[in-house]
Amino acid sequence: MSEVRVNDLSVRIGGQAGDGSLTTGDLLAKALKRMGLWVIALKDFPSRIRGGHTNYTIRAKDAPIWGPGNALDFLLAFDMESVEIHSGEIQPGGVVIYDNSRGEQVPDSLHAKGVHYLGVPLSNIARSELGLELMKNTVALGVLAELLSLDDTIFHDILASTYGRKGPTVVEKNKRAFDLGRRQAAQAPKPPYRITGNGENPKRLLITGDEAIGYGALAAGCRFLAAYPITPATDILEWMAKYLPKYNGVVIQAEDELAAINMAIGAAHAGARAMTSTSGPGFSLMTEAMALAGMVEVPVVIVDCQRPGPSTGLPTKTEQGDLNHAIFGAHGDFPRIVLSPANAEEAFYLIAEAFNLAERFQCPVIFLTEQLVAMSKQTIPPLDLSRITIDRGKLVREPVQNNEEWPFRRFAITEEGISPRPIPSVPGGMFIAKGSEHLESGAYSESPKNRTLMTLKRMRKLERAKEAVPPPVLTGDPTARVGIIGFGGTYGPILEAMEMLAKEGITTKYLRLRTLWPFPAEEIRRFVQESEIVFVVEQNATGQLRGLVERCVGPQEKVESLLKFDGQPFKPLEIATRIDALLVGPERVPARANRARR
Amino acid sequence: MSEVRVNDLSVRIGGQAGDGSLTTGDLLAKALKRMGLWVIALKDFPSRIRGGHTNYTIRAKDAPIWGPGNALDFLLAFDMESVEIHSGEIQPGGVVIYDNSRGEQVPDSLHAKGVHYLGVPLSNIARSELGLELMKNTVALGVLAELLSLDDTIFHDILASTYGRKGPTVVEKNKRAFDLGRRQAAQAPKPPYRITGNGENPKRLLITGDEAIGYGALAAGCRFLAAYPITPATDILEWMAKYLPKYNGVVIQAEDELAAINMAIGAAHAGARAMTSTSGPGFSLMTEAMALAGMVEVPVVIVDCQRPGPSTGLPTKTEQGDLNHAIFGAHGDFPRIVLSPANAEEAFYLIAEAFNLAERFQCPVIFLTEQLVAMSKQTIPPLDLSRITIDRGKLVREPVQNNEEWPFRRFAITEEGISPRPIPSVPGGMFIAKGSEHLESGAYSESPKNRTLMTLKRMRKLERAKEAVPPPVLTGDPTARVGIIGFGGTYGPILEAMEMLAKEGITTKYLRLRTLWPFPAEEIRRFVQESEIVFVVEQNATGQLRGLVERCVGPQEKVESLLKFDGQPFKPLEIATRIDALLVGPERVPARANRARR
Amino acid sequence: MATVIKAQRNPKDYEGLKPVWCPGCGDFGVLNALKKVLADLNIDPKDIALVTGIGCSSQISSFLKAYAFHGVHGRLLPVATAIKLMNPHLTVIGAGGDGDGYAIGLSHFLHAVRRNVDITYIVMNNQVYGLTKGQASPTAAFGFVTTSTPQGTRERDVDGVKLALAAGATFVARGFSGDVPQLVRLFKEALQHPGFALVDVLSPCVTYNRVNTYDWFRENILNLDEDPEYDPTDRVKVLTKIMTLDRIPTGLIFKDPSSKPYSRLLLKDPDNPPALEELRVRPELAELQEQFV
Amino acid sequence: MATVIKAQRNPKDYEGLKPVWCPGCGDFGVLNALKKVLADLNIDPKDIALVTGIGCSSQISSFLKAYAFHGVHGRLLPVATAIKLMNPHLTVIGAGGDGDGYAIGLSHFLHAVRRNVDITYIVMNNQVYGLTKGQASPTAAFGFVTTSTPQGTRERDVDGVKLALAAGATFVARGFSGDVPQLVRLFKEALQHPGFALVDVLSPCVTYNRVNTYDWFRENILNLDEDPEYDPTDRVKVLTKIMTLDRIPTGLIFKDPSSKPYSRLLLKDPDNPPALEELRVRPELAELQEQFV
Ligand SMILES: Cc1ncc(C[n+]2csc(CCOP(=O)(O)OP(=O)(O)O)c2C)c(N)n1
Ligand SMILES: Cc1ncc(C[n+]2csc(CCOP(=O)(O)OP(=O)(O)O)c2C)c(N)n1
Ligand code: SF4
Ligand code: SF4
Ligand SMILES: [Mg+2]
Ligand SMILES: [Mg+2]
Repeated sequence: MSEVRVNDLSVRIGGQAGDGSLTTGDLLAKALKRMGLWVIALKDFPSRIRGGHTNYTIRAKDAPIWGPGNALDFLLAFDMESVEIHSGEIQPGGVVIYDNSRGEQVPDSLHAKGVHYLGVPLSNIARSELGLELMKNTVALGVLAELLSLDDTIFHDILASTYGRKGPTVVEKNKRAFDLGRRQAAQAPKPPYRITGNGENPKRLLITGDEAIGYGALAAGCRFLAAYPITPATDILEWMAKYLPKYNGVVIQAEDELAAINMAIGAAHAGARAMTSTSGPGFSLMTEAMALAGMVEVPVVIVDCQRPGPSTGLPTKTEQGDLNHAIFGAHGDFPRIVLSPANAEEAFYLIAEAFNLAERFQCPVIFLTEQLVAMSKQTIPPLDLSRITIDRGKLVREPVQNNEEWPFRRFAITEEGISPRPIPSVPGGMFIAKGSEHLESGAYSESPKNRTLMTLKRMRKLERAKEAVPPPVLTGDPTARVGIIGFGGTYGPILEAMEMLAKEGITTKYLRLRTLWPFPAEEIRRFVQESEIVFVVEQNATGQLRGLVERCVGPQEKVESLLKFDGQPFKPLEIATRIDALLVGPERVPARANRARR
Repeated sequence: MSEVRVNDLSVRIGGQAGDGSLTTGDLLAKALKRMGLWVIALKDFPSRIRGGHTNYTIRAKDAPIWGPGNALDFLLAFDMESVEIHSGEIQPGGVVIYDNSRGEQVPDSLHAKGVHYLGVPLSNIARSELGLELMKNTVALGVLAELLSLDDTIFHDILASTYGRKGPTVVEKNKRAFDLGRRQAAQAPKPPYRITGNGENPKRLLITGDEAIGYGALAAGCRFLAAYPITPATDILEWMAKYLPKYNGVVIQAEDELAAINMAIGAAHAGARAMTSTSGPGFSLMTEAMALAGMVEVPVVIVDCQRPGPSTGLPTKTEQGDLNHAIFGAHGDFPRIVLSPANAEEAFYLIAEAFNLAERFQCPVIFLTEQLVAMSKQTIPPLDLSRITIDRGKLVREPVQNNEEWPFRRFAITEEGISPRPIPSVPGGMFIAKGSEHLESGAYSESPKNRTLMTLKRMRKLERAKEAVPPPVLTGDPTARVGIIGFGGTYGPILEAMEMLAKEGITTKYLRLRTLWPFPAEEIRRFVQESEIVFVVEQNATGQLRGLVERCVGPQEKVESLLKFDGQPFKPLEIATRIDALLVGPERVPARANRARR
Repeated sequence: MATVIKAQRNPKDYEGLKPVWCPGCGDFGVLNALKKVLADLNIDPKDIALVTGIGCSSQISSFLKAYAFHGVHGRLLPVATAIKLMNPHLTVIGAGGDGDGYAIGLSHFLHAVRRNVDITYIVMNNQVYGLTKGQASPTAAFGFVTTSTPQGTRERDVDGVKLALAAGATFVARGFSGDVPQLVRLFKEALQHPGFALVDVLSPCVTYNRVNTYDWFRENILNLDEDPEYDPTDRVKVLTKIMTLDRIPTGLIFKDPSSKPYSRLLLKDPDNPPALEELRVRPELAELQEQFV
Repeated sequence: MATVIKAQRNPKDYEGLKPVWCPGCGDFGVLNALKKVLADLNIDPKDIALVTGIGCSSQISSFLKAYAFHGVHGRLLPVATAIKLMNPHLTVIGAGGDGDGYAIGLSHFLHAVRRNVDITYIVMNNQVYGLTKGQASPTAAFGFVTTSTPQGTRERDVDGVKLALAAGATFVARGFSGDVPQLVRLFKEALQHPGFALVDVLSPCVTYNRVNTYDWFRENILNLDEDPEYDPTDRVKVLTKIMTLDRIPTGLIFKDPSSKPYSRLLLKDPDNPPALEELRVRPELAELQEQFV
């Protein structure tokens, strides 16, 4: 592997939490993005403040990417622990830059084949030349830029805009730090990389899923967010706290998640578009009220940014283990819709659609995403607000004519199951929003007949919703024998794995579910039927999505689980290898006979 | 239908809540039980205190019964509303006894064919002859006894024991009331019933599922219950509040269900057998802590007495709609066991087993029952405490030898996934019971490898549990073409439906699941395979059990849902008719061709 | 919106479904007083949002004509808070039981106090859980015997009034169902208070509480409204006073004249309620993308 | 059980995993004081149940050697309560953050106070949510600016001490991480109190709270322990005093000498902990069937 690698670069910055590697990483990510590359910046930080190892991986490519690469090219290590942990992931030709201010040396045992080790006294330079140890970050950036022969201008610009508000001295100091770094690395051999970008810089964004969700919700008219801080959902709360009030909206940091969801329900009942955002533990706490929303038919959007569970689990890592709960959690039967975006771009548009679906079907919509998507900064094309539409369904804002009757028949049993929804202050529309079983008026009723009809009415909405929700997306060669099913943030890794497999002559197809409930049973059935082997790729331990697939097709030998539940996102290679391993012969066909029956 | 009906009698007592019909019903139930009959007493009361129609149905038979009959034989109506509501259910030959103190008459429109209407001035007699209107209940009892030619002795005895603590005058007055009732009915024509009992009275019990759960838990060594009042689970709390303290146990009425389950977890962590009991809304609130119990491997028993949901639903009616939540609720993957008893007798033994399973597999055990089982008084054989065993699994109560190491490896990764569990105060056993991901010692760890191993360790317990949990029970003719699958309180109605079908020459078999999770997939697969048509009978709207069956066998034309979700328990006839309707020809074979594909 | 404004309303205009409470239940007093006050204040039923929890008392949302929300046990205040914020034009009333508010809902209660959200919160306090048939509530006295506490409760009773004061409440009152005219006065003042107003109402449960009866309350309450010396604006004095009383204080207990309502603090344009906004996608929002470039 | 009783323990005997708090975090003071007190009281680590919630502060359960339970956010008190009841021989300590105890856990806190369960509850109060990176906690002052409150909080701060007093607490103290000797005294007294003992500790977050720093606290606290006149046994006087102070009181604030612990009230035989019972099926229980015949 000594050929020059072009425009696919993974740089990891490792150190202790609080070391400042996040800032360095952000600067680098921005610079690469401005060069016209697609960038993703993945945080892998400990769930504590100080004294824990943290790292930040920046990956840049000349095509869209949504997850980590297969290996690292550069490691910027602020301490030896980082070298120890990550050295094994560097691929031949790559470079480890480490701080040797205190004479540190990389022990031979860690030396990986073909990797170049470059000690730079980063802290020393920062301290002695710039008087501030934290500047080692910018020095390191200079080292990197030099090794990759990157242009100064973009970096200087970014340093200026990042530190501008701290005054010109700080900017100048940082530029000097950068230049010092460059100079330090001037003598080192250049590694085999070429980073050019395509020159274009079409105003792409560098945005996290959380930010995109907040932004998309605001654009869709959300005026209320109640949430309780929790990683990896906190950034939604924080982004909206900044922007929603400017548009006469309200953000409340609730006392807990029980309050948060009940507030969102209240706001929606009042007539505003309302949302709550949380992660696993908080999502579990919202269970009772989710059922309330189902019963009183209140359109509320619940964002769950998944992290590994159960319980507190791994708060800062990624997983897709709340799928079952999103679909089956809570007592009793009621309609709900579950959506999941592939990345930040889709999150923006899909959250807007979540509000439409919630109001059209008057039920809770659960927006299921995960730490990888929620917290990674992703490069996406500029967002097009004109793609967002607003459909408020059967909302009634005008006085109800000829209606002196009370209560208004808010829960009228209609053919499609959807009933008119007046909001408080609408004349003639007064009704009882009741969480117990009720008549069309909302009045309590224990009549067995009414109970049956009302339940059917509510569930009918889901039948209708089937036609309205975003259908699965089919990618790849529709005639391929090998199929892949997945949802959410496995998108990026799966696409790249498909490319890798294609290079080995294995064509695949991929059905990505954007709607998890109502479950696209027909599409799944067809897809499985038309494949010789199907891999259900998901990030949890029990194959929750696979369980749903089996409801549609039964347990089948040709359906394979491809699971990962260690808190880390899939690497493309992991998927490709595991698929490859089950194909045999020159034709690469499913090795049915070799596989043991589950 | 004019032949004499022998020893299968359904009497309904209807009136306004607070009318005292519950007391009358209890007396009648007791009397019939003492005659040697099997009795069930079903409450159907409104979820409010006064001013709502309430009724109580007593059914007696010379064979075990666990649910309502198909029709009523007697209706004791304290008001005309009761006649209106229930008249249609009386079968020909039956009698409606109504209070005509204020000259009430049953309108012709309500007269059902072959039913006899008997007006008795119940309140008048009670007021004028006994000076207390409430005594109308006992008067009515006399009327009933006379019409059925029942013996005085048992009733007099029961009146004496029931009212004994109120003094001899009250007893005497009640006996007089009873005799007055008898006299009133002396002239009325005797309806075609013969109630004899078998003369034996083998000390059978009349007990509710809730009482049996409390009693069984106590017998199994439960020393802690924390609960928050909620119908239909409150009776567990109240029964245990009375008895647990006598055995050095503690019952706490918690401030909410979040506290209740966390308390139970604390008590179990300390080393006591501990439980919490609730219904739908409270069960939903317990979701987060259920995941905690899964993660820290605490053996806690959670009783969910189901009622119709979602949300507040119908608090006093019956349903089986929490199955999905019991199995799939909460964020993240963790092992759990879900059990469900058929009736009060099984509830007693199965709750005891729940504690063993919880401690053996160190995970939450969810005990799923329903209003029908929880609140109906059922006749069961005397309970045999010697059938209960106590198995505390890997509990460590002795000092850990040679262990100066700290923390103790409480979560040691073993082959079977189960690790030693010392309790606080055991020397050498100190560990960290951590709700985040942890090492064997309980120390926090974000290591991907450890995460994978720990998750697999926990989930392995479920593999082992598969062999330890109560397997499904097969009833009926194993070679029958028609199969029925069900769980919980549909047991009684299904058995009776099978008898009815047998009389028409249709043989059936019935697989009853006592363990819902881990799901008995193999047994289900075999059962479905060996049947030509399978009815999944359950009390919810979406076919939750059917969904689980489909995971095992896929959607199959021969699997039919038989659902009821109106808050009322199944009647045997409802099940029999719906099964019958799908069978054709003289051979009564499944009418496959006639059925539309789902 | 064209609505016919009646000159003056009367209690009948607020009549809802027929109450199913036990005859004699204290909650009737609350319902009657509330209807009277709403009529006196001439509030259009359509502009009232009545939010309740679960319990006998919470059924009031069906018995009074308004936009009613009958949610889950203990969470009425979060619902009511958000309704008010999204539409400050509405008169938002929360009503529920002592179990609802002081057991399962205690945290929300005190956090609503902290927020000083401009709603009125009525707690029908009967020392028991009525709807579930008479278990002890957190306001039941130490030793109170019920079906769930056959040996008597072993927990001290809590007092919503004291807690509210300690948490910084700006309006705290206590009424008694046996004194509807006072309730009318208290509700009226509460509804006009620009902030969170607690009215704890001693509301006997005639079915399950044989101790704290109407007569018992009559003997055990002290009506501060009748004390001309009493100054309800000095929090410390108020707290000292009610902590030392050997009787249960009723009346307007505390009122902070400088109270500022939460909805005004939070909303940029409280006069244009977000709930009534005609939603459309605003092109100018595209500018927010700049921060991500 | 045969255990070797050491003559006298020292703080090292309680050393747990290495703390991962930020250098300078107030929680170090709590940890150090706690180790010292436990040693002084010579409590065997195996007889300590340390229960924590979620937050930086709650990580203390890994840093001190004991039987540790690190549960979910806000629910440590129910867990601790039950542990104590099932084994009153244990020294049960609950410890967590201000968000854990006064936001999501507020209800459990006040209900634990009502029960007067004999455990010690330490709240490390830093006015922020440390672990989630600095949002305002309920003890943050009105106007406090954080990432979740960029315009400043619009909610009054709550004071656990006042609420506990109003709820009838029998032991209330407040310490300051900057004064470990005082913490040692307070913890010692709390651990020996036969009832629920709250110790609210002002424990600066050096990373996310740039307002309420060590210096700020030093300037804003008033140490009641230094006031010879101060009588911590008169609840009303105590409440009056702390409500009128313009500084934050620290020290032993209140103590009810007549406190009776919950475990003694509830357990028939508290000297034989249910948790240690050798379980067997008792044939005499068969007699209970009589009630159903
Ligand atoms: C989460 C949940 N837990 C328990 C219940 C059962 N429940 C219904 S009402 C009630 C308490 C009622 O007491 P209170 O709030 O004092 O109202 P009251 O009936 O006395 O007016 C309870 C526990 C419920 N509906 N939801
Ligand atoms: C149910 C739930 N909601 C939210 C969180 C996220 N979370 C972790 S710690 C914390 C707050 C920490 O603040 P505090 O209790 O004051 O402790 P500190 O970190 O300041 O010591 C939150 C909200 C969680 N773990 N669980
Ligand atoms: S049970 Fe009590 S609170 Fe409920 S309606 Fe009857 S009297 Fe009122
Ligand atoms: S973030 Fe604050 S509270 Fe958390 S460890 Fe650091 S200083 Fe302490
Ligand atoms: Mg009450
Ligand atoms: Mg804090």
